[in-house]
Amino acid sequence: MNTALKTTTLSHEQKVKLFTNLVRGNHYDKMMYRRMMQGKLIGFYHPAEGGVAPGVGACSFLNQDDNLNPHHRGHGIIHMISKGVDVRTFLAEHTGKDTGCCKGRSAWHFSYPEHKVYQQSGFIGHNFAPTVGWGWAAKRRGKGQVVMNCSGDGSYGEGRAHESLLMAQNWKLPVIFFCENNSMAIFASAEEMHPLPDISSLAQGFGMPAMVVDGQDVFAVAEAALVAIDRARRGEGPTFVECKTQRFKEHDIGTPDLRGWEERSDEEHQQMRNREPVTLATEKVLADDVLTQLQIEDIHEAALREIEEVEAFADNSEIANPTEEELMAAVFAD
Amino acid sequence: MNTALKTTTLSHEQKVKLFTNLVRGNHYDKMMYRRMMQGKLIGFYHPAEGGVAPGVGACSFLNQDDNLNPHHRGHGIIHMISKGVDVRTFLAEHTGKDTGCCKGRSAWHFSYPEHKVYQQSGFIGHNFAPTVGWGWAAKRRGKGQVVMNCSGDGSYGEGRAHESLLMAQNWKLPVIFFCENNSMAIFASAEEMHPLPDISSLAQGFGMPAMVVDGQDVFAVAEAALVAIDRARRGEGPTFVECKTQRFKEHDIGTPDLRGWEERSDEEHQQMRNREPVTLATEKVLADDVLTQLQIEDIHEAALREIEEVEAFADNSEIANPTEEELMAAVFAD
Amino acid sequence: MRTLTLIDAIKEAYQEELRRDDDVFMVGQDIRGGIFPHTKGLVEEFGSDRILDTPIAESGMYGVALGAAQEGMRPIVDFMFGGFSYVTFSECSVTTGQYHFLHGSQRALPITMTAGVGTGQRLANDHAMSIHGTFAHHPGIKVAMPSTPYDAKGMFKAAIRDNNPVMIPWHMGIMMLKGEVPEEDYVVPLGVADIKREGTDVTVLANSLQLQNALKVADKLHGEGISCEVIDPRSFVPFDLETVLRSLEKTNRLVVVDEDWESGSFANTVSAKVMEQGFDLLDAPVTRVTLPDMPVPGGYMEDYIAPNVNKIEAAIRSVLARIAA
Amino acid sequence: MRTLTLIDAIKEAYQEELRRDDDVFMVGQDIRGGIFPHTKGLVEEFGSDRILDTPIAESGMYGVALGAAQEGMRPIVDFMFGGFSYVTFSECSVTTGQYHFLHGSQRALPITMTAGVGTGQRLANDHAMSIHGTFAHHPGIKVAMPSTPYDAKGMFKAAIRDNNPVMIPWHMGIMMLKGEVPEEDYVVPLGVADIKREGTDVTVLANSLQLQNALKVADKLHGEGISCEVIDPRSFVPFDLETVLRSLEKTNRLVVVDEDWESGSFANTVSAKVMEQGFDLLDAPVTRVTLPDMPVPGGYMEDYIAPNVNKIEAAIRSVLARIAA
Ligand SMILES: Cc1ncc(C[n+]2csc(CCOP(=O)(O)OP(=O)(O)O)c2C)c(N)n1
Ligand SMILES: Cc1ncc(C[n+]2csc(CCOP(=O)(O)OP(=O)(O)O)c2C)c(N)n1
Ligand SMILES: [Mg+2]
Ligand SMILES: [Mg+2]
Repeated sequence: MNTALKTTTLSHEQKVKLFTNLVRGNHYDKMMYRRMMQGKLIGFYHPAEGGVAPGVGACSFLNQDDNLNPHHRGHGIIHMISKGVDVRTFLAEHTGKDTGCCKGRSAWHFSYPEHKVYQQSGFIGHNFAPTVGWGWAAKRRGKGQVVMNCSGDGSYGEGRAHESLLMAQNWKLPVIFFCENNSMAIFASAEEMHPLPDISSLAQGFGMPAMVVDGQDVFAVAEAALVAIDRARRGEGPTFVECKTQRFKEHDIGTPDLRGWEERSDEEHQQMRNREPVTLATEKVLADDVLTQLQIEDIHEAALREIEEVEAFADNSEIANPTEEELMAAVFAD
Repeated sequence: MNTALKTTTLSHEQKVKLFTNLVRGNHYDKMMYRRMMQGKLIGFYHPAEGGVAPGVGACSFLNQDDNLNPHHRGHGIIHMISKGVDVRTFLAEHTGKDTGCCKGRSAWHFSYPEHKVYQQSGFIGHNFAPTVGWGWAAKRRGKGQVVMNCSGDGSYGEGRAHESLLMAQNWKLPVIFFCENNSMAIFASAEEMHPLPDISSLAQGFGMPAMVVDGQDVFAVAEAALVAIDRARRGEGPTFVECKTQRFKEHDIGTPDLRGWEERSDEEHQQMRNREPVTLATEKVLADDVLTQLQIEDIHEAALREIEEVEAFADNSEIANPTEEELMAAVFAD
Repeated sequence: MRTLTLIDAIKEAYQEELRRDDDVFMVGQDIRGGIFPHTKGLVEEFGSDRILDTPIAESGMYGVALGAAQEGMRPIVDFMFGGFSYVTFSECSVTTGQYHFLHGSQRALPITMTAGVGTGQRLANDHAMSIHGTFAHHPGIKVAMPSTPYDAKGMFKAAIRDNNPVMIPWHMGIMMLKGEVPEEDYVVPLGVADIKREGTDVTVLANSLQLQNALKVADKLHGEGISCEVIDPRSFVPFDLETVLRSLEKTNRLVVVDEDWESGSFANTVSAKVMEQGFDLLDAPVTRVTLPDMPVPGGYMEDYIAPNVNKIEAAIRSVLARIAA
Repeated sequence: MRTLTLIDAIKEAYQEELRRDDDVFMVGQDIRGGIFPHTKGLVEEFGSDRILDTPIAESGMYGVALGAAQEGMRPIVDFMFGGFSYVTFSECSVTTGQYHFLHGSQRALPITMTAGVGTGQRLANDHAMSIHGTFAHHPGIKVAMPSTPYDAKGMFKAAIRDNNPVMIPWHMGIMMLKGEVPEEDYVVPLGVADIKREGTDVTVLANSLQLQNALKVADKLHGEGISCEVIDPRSFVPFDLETVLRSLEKTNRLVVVDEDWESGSFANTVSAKVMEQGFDLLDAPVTRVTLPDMPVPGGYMEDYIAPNVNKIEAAIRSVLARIAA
């Protein structure tokens, strides 16, 4: 961690919130995986298992009027629920229903403008450009809003990342470049695709402060995120936060689980799973007397109930079925 | 200068060559300016005055089979003549003649594939992408060819620069990122557009070695270039060389000479002119007994004679006048 | 009435809209200093927060607009030359065009994009090409281009007030064209073609520099007793086909002049639509005057491959030579 | 004869060309592992110097191809999904298309570009859109798309051997289509349309997935005594208009099916060219079946806005309903 940056200590409530969101996020991801395998989701799904802690840490303490660009992994669900978005309309969307947040028009895009979650496209790296605009708008409004910009190690290959880092640092925008480095981009290992061990080395080129944290430890992630958020809110400019995390599953359901062109080994999987984020967090909250075993069980149960309801909403909605004329009328706003 | 990098000492012949090319380049630039004002050039011209030393230092010791991307300032002429390109067909091109290197089809584009000078387009930053391909081809061929990639401070705003730095460093390509930092991009000052004093700070983000040199001193530039060229030839990978230089004139002929939106002051101009590169080099070759006053005068005269011939060639050629059918037939190769 | 050049009419539209609505702002490169006169001096009145220069980084620059528009502001993006928009094409075309529709029509993107386009400066392809056809091909973005100073002020104001992304380039060849421009506030709605000259023998559809050329030809042919109706589409998306079809009821002959490459051009779209919806009106094939399918050359060659009065006249004569069915 | 899927036929073309010519190589993202089957396993035979994976950085990735082509090599660039080419559009379209011509035809750029395109996966606009129309609009690049496994092998080989840049996407909807593919070396020349089914009543021009749909409709209508001539343009640039005009001499009716947005589509280019050069052959207006001008929706909606057998059949019936002039 960059020594020039302050640190923060998490309160009890904050820890409980983080743990709860972690458990929720993890169950949501498993639900998505299951539904995809059941043929109940449209398009593709990029499972987040093993990499759920960064999104929770980044987003659990954002305000509703902060901007969020969720990572595509987990299709943004972990980030969004942590920020307080009710994602039932996103599941409905992903199921092709007329109650979907995009009216069933895009399947896997989400859209929650009232939470400042916009999403642009499925182009990797296209999160960066509008981030500059959000940051610039936030700065002009001067209300202390921040921009949480989450994306993967691979996305930093895009020149767009550079342009966004440049402008954010030039104008001291309240943007957090939150890199969820799972060391993989489809089949490509970060080691092969980036010349230095840390993606956050890029921040040096612009004189932007950077932190590297253990992305499997949701509490460590949140501490770093809070430091960065705090800097941004106070008008001190952007921070780069890099979380070293993991991807337990294949890139998206249906693609093989390769590194380069060879299967990732059982040993690699075993090693990854030794640092499963929910397990780590559970050990920690128990050891630190933050939660009891019973409370933990309640949290899991509540999460599963929540998800059941979300699924019921999606399943009970109708398949979106507009006419071509209705669709044509929706291309332009009045 | 990065202390990890070796240094080099210039021979007498090298110094003479540099001085000669500097004088030639400077006269060529003035000729272009004059011709544009005379209505004898097509399109636009971006005068190089005050910034002629970097191109000379970068290119005077390249081999014919090294790749060169010349900077657009001075329309690449200084770079090309330093590399040994006979630019008479470029002047003819710029005059719209059928003897032009592009058959009169592009006015201000140059094209010397036999010297590995290709040029792509008038898009700033579009020098970067193909550079990766040249470097990659050079590496695959393994003959020690290098790629000299010259462009301005402003061009490093483009995300394309980042992608090229990334791949060059990943693959240890023999590319020299040669930045001619005149602290201006049209009206924009580098100070405002880049968050750190040196553009070469970007290289740190990738772990690429970098040097910063006095771009008004052609000998200092050449020493740095030679170190970088040497590293590249030996397969040690890319180097970033930043030259601090000047632009005495307006961005291109016809645009006002502003910084931001205000006229650059007389003081600024005066200060710049105190470090006029030909004057500095002349003082140096005299002080170091490299050349006598008489020899210097001969060099000037030879340069002027050369330019007269180049102009005569352009002026005596015919205006290119193909039919539309002939042009259509030239769109695709067989 | 007072006359202004086309480029100054555009500037007046900016000024009035910047004054009217604090959410309107401009972003581009070197717009404070003013590479082209339409932005010159604006920074003095509106400050460098609202006349914003960025590094040479088109994605980030466009991102300022895209992000700010999602935040409810009304950015005007100046790409300088039209071709530079292609440097961030995936953003300014695809993701911008799809945003409103694909995300459930929850939030519109009121972004105005502009740039100088067109032949006449001999700057070669990347600095000379047209972009209206390409933008018109990608849905979700309105596309328009003014042909007169009057239209320029009114259409730019319409674009800035439109809740949708609008690409509205201006043609460098008529930048200094003078014409009457009211000092009052007015808007020329997007999607409405304009009959710039009435006539009965042949309809000529043309825009910007080529509209001006078409009007010259119409003048000349008038002397020979040939009556040309000259229509300016003004906007390509939405396109006012009705006005063209109505004109064809009278003339039964159509020439489309379009300074863009032939393949995939707006001219072809018009031809195909007229084919489908006005087949029985036609006494001659819709005839097109476009750029040939070659990169736009710089140098002298530009002059003779671009549409011009001679080519327009020849096309008109060729459709008139057809015997009516 | 042996049958292969379309995607395996493409792979065989790569294999044979990679073996034949050491200057041929591939560059893309995750092509070693093989996101799509056409590159799977190639790295084992050809090594990761010739099957080159890059970071997610389309400009740099394309730059490998562009620079290497200038150096005399013959790169194949895989953009994965067609829309990703737009991320580096200024390079892969404008500067690539202009290079040879604008620089005096001194050096050709033998670059083959490919990507999966098209509807059918419900992945929404940026992962589903067609790109052939846009590339065809920008001069200097050949554009083609195979409709059968046989054509796929032959056309990809032609593209790789062509000295010009060629954009040759393949449609995800027919990726697994099986057909006979010779084991020998053969080439299907670019610029030659193919009559996939002969007929006398109406000409249907269609490509890739839509060609397959058109053939189904032709089969069905055959039962009713309606004889469709189904032509596959195979390449859009250069386009073999002659074959279409020759067919029209027989049928006098044309339906163009094009899985692309209506405005600025290749379908419109065909319609406009036929209008100009085959006006007197037409007994009915050239009728088009395209995507409506909206971002391609994901989800179930994709299914009913895309061209399909019903829409093709309806278009054919509508042109047949026209009484001959
Ligand atoms: C412009 C673009 N190029 C390539 C892709 C294909 N693609 C989808 S996800 C992905 C990997 C992203 O890696 P990373 O950013 O590390 O996120 P992760 O999936 O590892 O969480 C790639 C290459 C894309 N969607 N867009
Ligand atoms: C993609 C693109 N954006 C903008 C421009 C306009 N433009 C031409 S030269 C220039 C400034 C370049 O500055 P720099 O790289 O520092 O070189 P200098 O001209 O100062 O030598 C700009 C912005 C362009 N040609 N291409
Ligand atoms: Mg990753
Ligand atoms: Mg500069």
